[in-house]
Amino acid sequence: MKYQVVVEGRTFEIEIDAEGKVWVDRQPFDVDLEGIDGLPQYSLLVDHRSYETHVETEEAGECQVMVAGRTYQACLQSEPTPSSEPARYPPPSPAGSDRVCAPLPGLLAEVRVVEGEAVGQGQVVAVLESMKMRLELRTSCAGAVQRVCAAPGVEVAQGELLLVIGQE
Amino acid sequence: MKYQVVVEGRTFEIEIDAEGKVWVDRQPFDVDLEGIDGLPQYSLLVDHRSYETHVETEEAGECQVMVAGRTYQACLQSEPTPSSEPARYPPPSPAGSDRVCAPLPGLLAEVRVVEGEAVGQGQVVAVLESMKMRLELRTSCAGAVQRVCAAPGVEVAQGELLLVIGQE
Amino acid sequence: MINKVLVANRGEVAVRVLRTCRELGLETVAVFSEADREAPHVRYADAAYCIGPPPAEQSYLRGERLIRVALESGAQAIHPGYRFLSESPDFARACDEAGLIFVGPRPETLQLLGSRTAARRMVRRLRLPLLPGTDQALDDAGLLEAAGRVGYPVSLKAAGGKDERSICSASSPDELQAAIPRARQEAQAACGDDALLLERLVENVRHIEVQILGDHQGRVIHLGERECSIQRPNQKLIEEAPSRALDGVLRRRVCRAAVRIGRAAGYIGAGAVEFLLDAEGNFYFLRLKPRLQVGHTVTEAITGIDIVKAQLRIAAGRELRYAQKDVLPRGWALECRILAHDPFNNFAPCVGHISRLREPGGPGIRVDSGVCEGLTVVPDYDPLLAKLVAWGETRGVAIVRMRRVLEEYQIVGVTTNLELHRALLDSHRFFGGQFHTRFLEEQFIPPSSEEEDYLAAALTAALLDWRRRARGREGEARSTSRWKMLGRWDLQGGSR
Amino acid sequence: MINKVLVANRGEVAVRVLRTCRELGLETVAVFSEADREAPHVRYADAAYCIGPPPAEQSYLRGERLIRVALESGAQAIHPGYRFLSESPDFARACDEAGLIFVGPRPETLQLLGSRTAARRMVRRLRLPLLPGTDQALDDAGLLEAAGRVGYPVSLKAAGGKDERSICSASSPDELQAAIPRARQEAQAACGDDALLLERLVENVRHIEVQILGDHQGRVIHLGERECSIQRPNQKLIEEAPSRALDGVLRRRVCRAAVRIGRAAGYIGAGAVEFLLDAEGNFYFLRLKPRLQVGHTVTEAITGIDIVKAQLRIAAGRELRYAQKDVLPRGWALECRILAHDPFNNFAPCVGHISRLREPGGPGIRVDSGVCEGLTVVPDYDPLLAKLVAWGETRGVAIVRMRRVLEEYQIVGVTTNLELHRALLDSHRFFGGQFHTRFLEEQFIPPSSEEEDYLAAALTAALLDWRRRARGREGEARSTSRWKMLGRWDLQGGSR
Repeated sequence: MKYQVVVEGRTFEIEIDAEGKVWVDRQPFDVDLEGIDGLPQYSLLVDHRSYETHVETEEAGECQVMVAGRTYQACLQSEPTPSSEPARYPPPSPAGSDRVCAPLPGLLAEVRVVEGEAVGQGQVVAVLESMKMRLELRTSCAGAVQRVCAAPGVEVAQGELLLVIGQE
Repeated sequence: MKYQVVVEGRTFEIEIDAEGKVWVDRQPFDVDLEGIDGLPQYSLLVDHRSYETHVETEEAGECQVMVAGRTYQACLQSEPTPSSEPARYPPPSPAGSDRVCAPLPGLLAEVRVVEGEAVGQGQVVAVLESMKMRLELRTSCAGAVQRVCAAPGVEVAQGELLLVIGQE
Repeated sequence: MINKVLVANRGEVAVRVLRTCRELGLETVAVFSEADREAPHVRYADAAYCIGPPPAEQSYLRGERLIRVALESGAQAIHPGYRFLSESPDFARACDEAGLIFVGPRPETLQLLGSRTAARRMVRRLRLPLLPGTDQALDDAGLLEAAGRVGYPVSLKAAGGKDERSICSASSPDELQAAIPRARQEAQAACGDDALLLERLVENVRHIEVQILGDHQGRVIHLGERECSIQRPNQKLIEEAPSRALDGVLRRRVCRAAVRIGRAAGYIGAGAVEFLLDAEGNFYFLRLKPRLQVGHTVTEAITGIDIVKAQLRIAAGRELRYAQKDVLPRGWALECRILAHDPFNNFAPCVGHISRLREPGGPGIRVDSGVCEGLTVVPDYDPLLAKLVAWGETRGVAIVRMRRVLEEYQIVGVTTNLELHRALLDSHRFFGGQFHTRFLEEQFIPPSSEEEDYLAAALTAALLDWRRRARGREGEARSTSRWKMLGRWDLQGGSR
Repeated sequence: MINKVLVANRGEVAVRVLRTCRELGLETVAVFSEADREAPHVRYADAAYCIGPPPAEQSYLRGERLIRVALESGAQAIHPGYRFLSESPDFARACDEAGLIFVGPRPETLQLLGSRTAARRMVRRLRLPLLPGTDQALDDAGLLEAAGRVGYPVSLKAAGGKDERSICSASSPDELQAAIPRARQEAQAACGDDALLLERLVENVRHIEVQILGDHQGRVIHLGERECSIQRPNQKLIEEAPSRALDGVLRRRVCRAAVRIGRAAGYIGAGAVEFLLDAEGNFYFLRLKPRLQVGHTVTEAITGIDIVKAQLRIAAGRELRYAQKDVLPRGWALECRILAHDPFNNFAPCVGHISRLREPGGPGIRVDSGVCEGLTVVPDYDPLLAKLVAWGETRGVAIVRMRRVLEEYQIVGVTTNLELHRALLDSHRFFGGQFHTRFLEEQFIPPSSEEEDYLAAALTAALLDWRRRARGREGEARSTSRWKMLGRWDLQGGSR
C-alpha cells in the first residue's frame, strides 16, 4: 500500500508492503507502531526513535494526531501496491526519476523550476494551495526537470501529474 | 421498579419510582447518580453524602462496584412496580407489616424467630445461604412474627415467602 | 472548634482546600452549580449540595444560600477559596451573624483593604513607599493638578475598584484631559462609581508579593516573597519563589514592609502584600490581597508550610505555630498555571471534553488539579484547570524540572496553554530572570515544532489505515484482542 | 563526558532515571523485552530497543546484548537501576572493557561487597559492630563450635549469597545439627555453593540503612538514614526517613559508621549501608547495597538532593557538589510501594489490564509510577507498579498525607496492596513508631469496610439497571449524549 500523507504542508510518501515494512520517500525505515490497549494512544518507534502519539479524531482520509503535546492534521491518500485495479497515481518511478503529482485537489500556486533545470533530492519544485494550507511539493530524487505539465494559477485535480524529473 | 440487592451478605431493598425517587428498605432517600462522561465511573450523592463509584464489570444481575478503593459484588433481583405482569415478589406490605421472602434461591440456614415473637425494625430474622454467601434477612418494620412459612435446612426458591411480620 | 468545613468554591482551589481538610480529619461539604455536578471537588468531599444554575451570580456568589447550606449540613466554618466571595466584607459579616467562621480576615479588614484610598492612607501613615499619586478621589481639575505634581506619565484608576488595573494612562496634560471623561464612564460601568484617582505610571516593573500570616493573638509573620511578572492583564501565568529581582537587603526591606502593613491592618489569616518593583530597586505598595493566593503553592514548596492548614488553624482561634525565625525557605519553586485558553488565538477561552489526561510526576513535582478524565470543561468559570509546581535546589533545576513535566503532561480534548509554557521556559530571558510584567506581551515568540514530529504524525496515520485494511482482509475477530478492539472503537468514535 | 545514557531496566525505576536524564539534557535509550513493548519507559525515552523475550534471563539480564545496544545507539553510559544487573561485577567489568561507563561502583567494589565473608572482614577491621558470628564458611563441626561461642539462637546463611536472608534458625545444638544438612542443600540450590556461615539471631530488630555518596576523588558523605522495617521476607512495603528509632547521638554514630565503611570499600556512586538495630540501641552491619535503592525517594524528599543526578555526575567523573555540612534534612518522608499483589491471598502476585488509573496529588506528594492507563501488568517481573511518597513537616503530617493519597489513588483492573497500606497507616502502633521487621507478619489486621459503602455499591447497581430500562423505553438515542453511550459501552464490555 502506498500513501501520500500531508501533515500541515509537509508531504510524505509512505509505502507499506504486505509484511508491514515501511518506506518513507523511498527510504526504508524500521517502523513499529504499538497501540496502548484500550486507548487511542500509540508507541511509535522509527529507527528506534521513540514517539508517543495520540489519535484525537480519525475520519476517512483525515486524522488528528497529537505528538509531543501538539496536534497535527494528517491528510491521507492511498493506493494499493501491487494492485490489479487501475492506480489513481502513477506507479513508482524508476530510480533517479520522479513524477510529481498533486496529492490533493487545489490551486497550483507556484512552479519553482523550468524544464531542463537540475534539481536536488528533496528540493521544493512546486507549491499547492489546498484546504487553507500551502503544500510544498518536493522531489524524491536528484535529476533534471524533463517536463512541466501544469502552469501556476490553475486548479489541479487530485493525482494530476505536475512535473516529471528524469536523470541528468 | 423494586430491587433486592445483595452486597457481600448485606441485603438492601431498593425501590425506584417512575420519577426516579428512591426508597431503601422503605425509607425515602435523596439519591443522585451522575456518570462521568466517557468512563464507567459515577458520582453518587445519597442524602448529600458524596461517593465515587466505579463499575468494573456488569452482567445480568451482577455488578462489581468499587467504592473507596474496595470492590464489592452486588447481586440484583428486580421486579417492576406497579406492574401488570404477575409479580414474582409479593407487593409492598402495608405499613407496619412485612413479608420476608428469599431474595435468591438457596438454603435456609437459620430461622431466628418463632411465631408470636416481637421483632424490631432491621432485626435479622433468618439467614439464607446462597452463592457461597450467607445472607442475613432483616425485617423492614417492627412488629410480631405472624407466621413462619419455611423451616431451617430446606432449599427455598427465589421469591419464596419465608416469614410474615404483622403489627403487634 | 471546627469539625466540618464548607468549601465555597470549585475547581482546583476547592480540591486544594478539601485535601488539607481531609489531612486535618475535618469533615467536608462541597457546593456545586448545575454545571459542576461531575466535577472532582464534588466527589472529593464527604457531602455535596447543589446551589443553583451555572452562572456564578446564581450559585457560587449567592452568599445567603451558601450560609444556609453550611447551617443545614452542620458545618462550623466556610472556606471561600479565592475569587468568588473571598474578599467580600458583606459575606464575611453574614457568616459572623449566622454564627459561622469565615476563614479569612475580619469583615472590617476586608472593608478597609477593598478601598484603594483607605489602603493608601494606611500605608502612607506607616511612611512606606506608595506609587506617587492621590490618596482620594478627585474632580477633573484636581486630577490635572495632581498629575502635574506627581509627574507624567500617569495612570487613572477607579477609586472604588479592587484590582490594581489602570483604566488608561496619559503622558501629557492634554492626553489626561481627553482621557478623564472616558475613564469616568468605565469606572462607573466597572464598579458603579465614577470616582477616579491617579498614580504615577512606572514602566518596566516587576510584580512582587509577600505572603503573610496573622493570628488572632496579633502576631504577623511573612513567608517570603513571590514574583509573578509573567502575566497578561488580569491573568498571571507563572509564579516563582523566591524572586530573582531581590537581593538579601532588598528582600528584608520588602518583607518587613509587608509585615508592618499586615500589622497595621490587624490582619488575620493568610494574605499577600503586593508591590511593584522598578528597575532601580524601588518598591511601591500596590494592595493587600486578603485571601489565599493562586500562587501560594510556590511558597509552600520552599518553606514546607501548608498555608491552608495555617488558615484553618488561625480560623479556629489557635495561635501561629511558627515564629519568624522558624520560616526557613529552601531552594526555588515555579508554578505554571494550566489554563483552558488558546495562546495562539488571542487567549480565547476553550471548552471541551477531556478524553485523556495524564498528569506528570517524579522528583520535585506537585500537581494541583481541578479536573479529571471524562470531565467537560464548561465556559462559565475561570479557565484554570490545574497548577503545576516544580521545586529545585536552584532556580535552574526548578526550570528544567518544569520543562520536563510540561512535556509529560497530556491533556486531550481541550486546548490549553501547555505549549506557551514550554516556549516561555525555553526562553533565554526567562532563564536569565530578566523580565517584567509586560514580558509576555512583548517577548513571546510562538515555538516551532520538531521536524521529526511531522513524520511521526504521518506514520501513525498511515500505519493505522494500513492495519485496518489488513485486518479487514484477515478477519478482525481472530487477529486482535478485545482490548485492541476497544482501542479502535474509541479511536473511531470516541474522542472529542 | 556523557551525552547519552542507556537505562538497562524497566518499570518505575527506568522512568525515574529517564526523568533525571531529561532534566540534565542527556539523550536517553530505553531497552525492553517483548512483554514491555507498551510500557511507559519505552515511550519516555528518546530511543528504544527490543532486547529479547519476556523472561529476564533472556532480556534484561543479558549483559552482552545491553552493551551491544549501548554501542549501537551511541550511548556512553549504562545506568542499571536496581535489581537485574545493578550489582553484577561481571557486567560492570564488561562495560569498562567495552569503553562504557557503568553508573555504579567499580567492579572490584561490587566483587568485595558481593561476598558476605569479605564484607564482614572489612567491617571487622574497622572495629565496627557486626552481628556476632563467623567471618568465613565453616564445616559442620566448626559451625557447632561457633554457635556455642556466639550464643543461641543462631541463624544459618549461605556464605555465597548476597542478601541478608537466613536460611533457617536454631535455638539449641540439637536443632542446629539437624538443620545443617538441609541448609547446605538450600544454599547449594540458591547460589551453587553449599558453604554456610552462622550469625547470632537477634530478635525484635529494626532495619536501618544509611544513604551514602562517594566520588572518584575519594570523598564519601552520607544523606542520613532510612528505616524500612515494614516488610515481608524479601519485600519492603514502607520506608521512611528519618527513623523514629534513632536519637541524635545514635544517628551520628550510625551515619559515621556508614561513611567509614563506604570509605574503606573505596565506594563510588550512591549506595546504602544496611544495619540491624536492636531494642537496646545496638546496631550491627548487615551489608552495603552497592546501587540506587528503591527507597531513595524518601531521602530525596527530606534532603532535596536528586540522588540519580548525583550518580550521573559522579559517573562522569565530577566531584560531589555537597560537603557533609550542606546536607540539611528537613521534615519527614514516607514511601509506600504500590505492588500488584493480593495481601488477602498470601501476597500472590496479580496481573491484569489497568483500565483506569488516577494518581493522587496536592501538597507534599510525589508519585513515581511505572505504569499508565491501558497497560497490562505481566507476570514476568517484580510486582512494583509505583511508589507514593509523602513529605510532611513532622512524621504525623507525613502519615496523614499518605493516608489521604492512598484514598485518592485509583487503580482499576489489577489487585494491589493499596488497602493494606491504608490499614497499616491507620494502625496505632505504626503511628507511634513502635514496630520491628516482623510487624507486618505479626500485627496486621485486615480492615473492615464502612457500612455505608455497601449501600453506595447497591444503589449504583440498582440505579444503573433502572436507567438502562428507562432508556430502553424512551429510545436510547434521544435521551443520552454520545459520551454517556461510550460510558455505557465501556461499562458493559470494557473493563477487565
